[in-house]
Amino acid sequence: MINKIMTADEAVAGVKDGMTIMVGGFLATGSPEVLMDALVRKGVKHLTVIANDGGLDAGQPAGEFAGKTARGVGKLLENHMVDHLIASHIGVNPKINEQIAEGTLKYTLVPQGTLAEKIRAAAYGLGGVLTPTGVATPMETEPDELGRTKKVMEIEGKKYLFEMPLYADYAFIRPTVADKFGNFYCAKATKNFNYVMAGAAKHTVIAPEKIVEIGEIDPDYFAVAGVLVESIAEGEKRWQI
Amino acid sequence: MINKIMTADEAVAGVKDGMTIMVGGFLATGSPEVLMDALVRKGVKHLTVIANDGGLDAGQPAGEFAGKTARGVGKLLENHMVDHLIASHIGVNPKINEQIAEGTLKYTLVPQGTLAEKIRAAAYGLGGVLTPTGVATPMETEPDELGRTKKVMEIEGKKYLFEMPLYADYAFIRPTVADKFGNFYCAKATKNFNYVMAGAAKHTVIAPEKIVEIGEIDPDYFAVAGVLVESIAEGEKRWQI
Amino acid sequence: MADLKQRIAKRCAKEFKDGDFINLGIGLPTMVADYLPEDIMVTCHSENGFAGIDTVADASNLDVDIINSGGTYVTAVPRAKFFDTAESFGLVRGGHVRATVLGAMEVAENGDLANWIVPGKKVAGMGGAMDLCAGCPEVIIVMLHTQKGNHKILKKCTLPLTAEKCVSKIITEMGVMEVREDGIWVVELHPDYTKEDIQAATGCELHFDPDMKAMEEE
Amino acid sequence: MADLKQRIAKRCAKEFKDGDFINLGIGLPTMVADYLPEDIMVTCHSENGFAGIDTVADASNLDVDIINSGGTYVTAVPRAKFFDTAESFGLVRGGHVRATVLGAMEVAENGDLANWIVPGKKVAGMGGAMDLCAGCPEVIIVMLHTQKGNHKILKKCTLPLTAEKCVSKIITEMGVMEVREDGIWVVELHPDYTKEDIQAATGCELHFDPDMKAMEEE
Repeated sequence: MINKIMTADEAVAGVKDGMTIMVGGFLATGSPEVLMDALVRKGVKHLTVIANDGGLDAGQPAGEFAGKTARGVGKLLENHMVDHLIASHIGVNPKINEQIAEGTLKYTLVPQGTLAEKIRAAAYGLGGVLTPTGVATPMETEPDELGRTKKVMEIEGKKYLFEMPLYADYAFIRPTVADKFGNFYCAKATKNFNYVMAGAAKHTVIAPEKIVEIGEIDPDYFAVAGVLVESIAEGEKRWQI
Repeated sequence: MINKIMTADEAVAGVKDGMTIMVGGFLATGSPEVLMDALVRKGVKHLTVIANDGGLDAGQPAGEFAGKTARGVGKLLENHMVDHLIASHIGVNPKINEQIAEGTLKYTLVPQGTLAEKIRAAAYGLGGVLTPTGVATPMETEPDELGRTKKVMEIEGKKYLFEMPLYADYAFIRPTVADKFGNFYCAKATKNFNYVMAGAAKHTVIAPEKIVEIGEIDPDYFAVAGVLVESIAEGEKRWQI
Repeated sequence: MADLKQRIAKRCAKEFKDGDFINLGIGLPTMVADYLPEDIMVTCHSENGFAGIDTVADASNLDVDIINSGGTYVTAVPRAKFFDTAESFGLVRGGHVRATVLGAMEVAENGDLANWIVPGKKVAGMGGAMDLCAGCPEVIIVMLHTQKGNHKILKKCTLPLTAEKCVSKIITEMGVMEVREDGIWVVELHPDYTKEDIQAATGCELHFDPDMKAMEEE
Repeated sequence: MADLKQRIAKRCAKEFKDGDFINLGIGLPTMVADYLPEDIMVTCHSENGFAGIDTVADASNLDVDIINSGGTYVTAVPRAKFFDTAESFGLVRGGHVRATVLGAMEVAENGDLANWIVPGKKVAGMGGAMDLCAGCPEVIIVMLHTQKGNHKILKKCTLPLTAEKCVSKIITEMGVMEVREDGIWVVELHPDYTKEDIQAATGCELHFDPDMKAMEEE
């Protein structure tokens, strides 16, 4: 039988320069830190990163509670591994605007709800998303993450933006609990992008805080099906403040 | 503070002749029986029903296990309360083809996955669904549930059917467990259409098998937010075979 | 200034009724929560992941799995429902979050709103603001009436929009205004100001409702 | 006939590998589960609500909350994940269910499939069949090669389609056929039949793969 459990380094071994990766988390809450650390050790470059935001920079507070190191996508930015960031918010981590100013980082902004639906459309085989969000704003007139012009469709008298699905090579996800088959859930407000990203990438890698035996917990806890999960990385810890 | 808990009769009091209702369940597994019974008592007519199927007829087996009475939507069909059934499967309950032959029932078939997405689009404010399902089949050429012609869109070289959102006046849903605020989940294979229908109708009514106090169970069990739920009907029982 | 902001937050809190599900933006909108009547139950949406924000966490109740959309550790009410981003904004887009309370850089007389970007300045991103403005049935703007003497309520927005024709109500220290088909109507005027004062502080023509009341502090 | 169906089911079971996630239709496709090798782990999708069907339930293990898509009470494997219809068919449409095994009324040489309706007869509905055929990377048809002597593998379908160009493989009692760009290729022929037999039983021109093997029973 297939064994999905491995080290974080093994789980990111297939990531290559120039790939597109998705990373779960919201201002790093719910981000898979052991996988970010493993990517830094591997030293891949020129990544396109799809995430809600750029995580946190070293010493930067999440609210009032300071972190000593960069967190989440912030680790990749700190190490200049990202060429293009596709996100809904880029104002918190100062590395982002620094690297934009230096000309080393390109960004594409996508409204948060639209970002989630574009990723879901990729995971679930839909041809795109029709959303009222962004109509009559720069979202309508600016090209999308691949430089494509957007269409506006009028449906029963209301305008909708037509947004394309968003795919990736890898999705890096942080469950709170997963079983050894890969069924998982994320506790409380750590769900954010961790659910829709599973299945939107060619390879789905999870780094659970806790790994349980199959059948150990009530299956109705699980939010995402283990059939979508290719690798389960060990070593993720509960965040310490 | 608002009290959402009431009898099934109170919960369906607002349903009027000619309304469109959604009913959760798959061959009646996961259907809210107390709400169907209350609708029968109320005797509303000319309903449009959106459901996976027509439930079960009296004496008809669900698999090998016979039921003595009609179940789920089957109760409404048995009492000739339905004018139009929008469903993915109409072959199990014999009342459907009988009433079609008599000319008293109209039907619209929608592929199961498309039906779920059309309902979700209504609940989540999307302008429609772009699905590869049904391309080059009668789904492409036949009008939709409101008689509208369907469009085919070619996106990056692949064809998709454009399907419209599906709204209702009432959604009748059967959770396994709900708290008194209306947060709920459906155990195991009773989820089916019970999750997407919440929020797709003007009024969402649930009939939980078990009602617990707020805070009594781990919130990560809940799949649907109580903010979507208007009424909680008492009296639903675990199905007895 | 703090007093004026409190005045605005207090008045805004009166907009809500028992059972409401609302979203409060960062800053002045967050202050509204402190003034919600205790005899009604209002559920506040935290777009990053749950319905039912309670208050800022302290050492005694901090859970590292619960932040708000500003990244602050917060607590959740017992009836809280946690969700992922797709569900969170599904609730928003579907119109289930009845109202969002936000600040603004500019509001136009037709309800257009600009509150997310100033061209040439550092880019922060819209986060969930565009979804909230496009999706919520009511968009309530709470802000000081002017910015360093400059008009913020205008005939037309000069900044890129967050959403078009979305604002339903504007609450400032000077009064309460409704955005209607034919323009902005003052429905409450604070006793400290005259009609002429509020018109002078506004960049488009104001209409005064025949039933205009005094904006009360308590 | 039962023997022929078992032959087909047994051969089909060899199509799957460790870790596969597949969907088995009602009838002959369901029989495939009985022949899956025990040393590999294949997860079977029940489109009504879970990944991980085990077997038909009996009085000792029956749970009224677990049916399959035919309405039969079944059991679930310990690694089962239960889901709603949106998630179930999201997995299907997204190509995550690697293969679906279905019966057919008609298959065309370009892979078109008709298996859901016969005009003029009672309507049952497509249920999840159209989604499965449009979404799964592999659609494997298992069926008796002909229906009362009539061809089922045709140049063009005469019945309304379930999906176009979706069938990748056809397994019958006579052999195993792959649907390729240029038509249908026989890759295995059962020893009971000759090339002429299988061609005569088929309504379109068959191609015989140079590496064609004997269809083995075990």
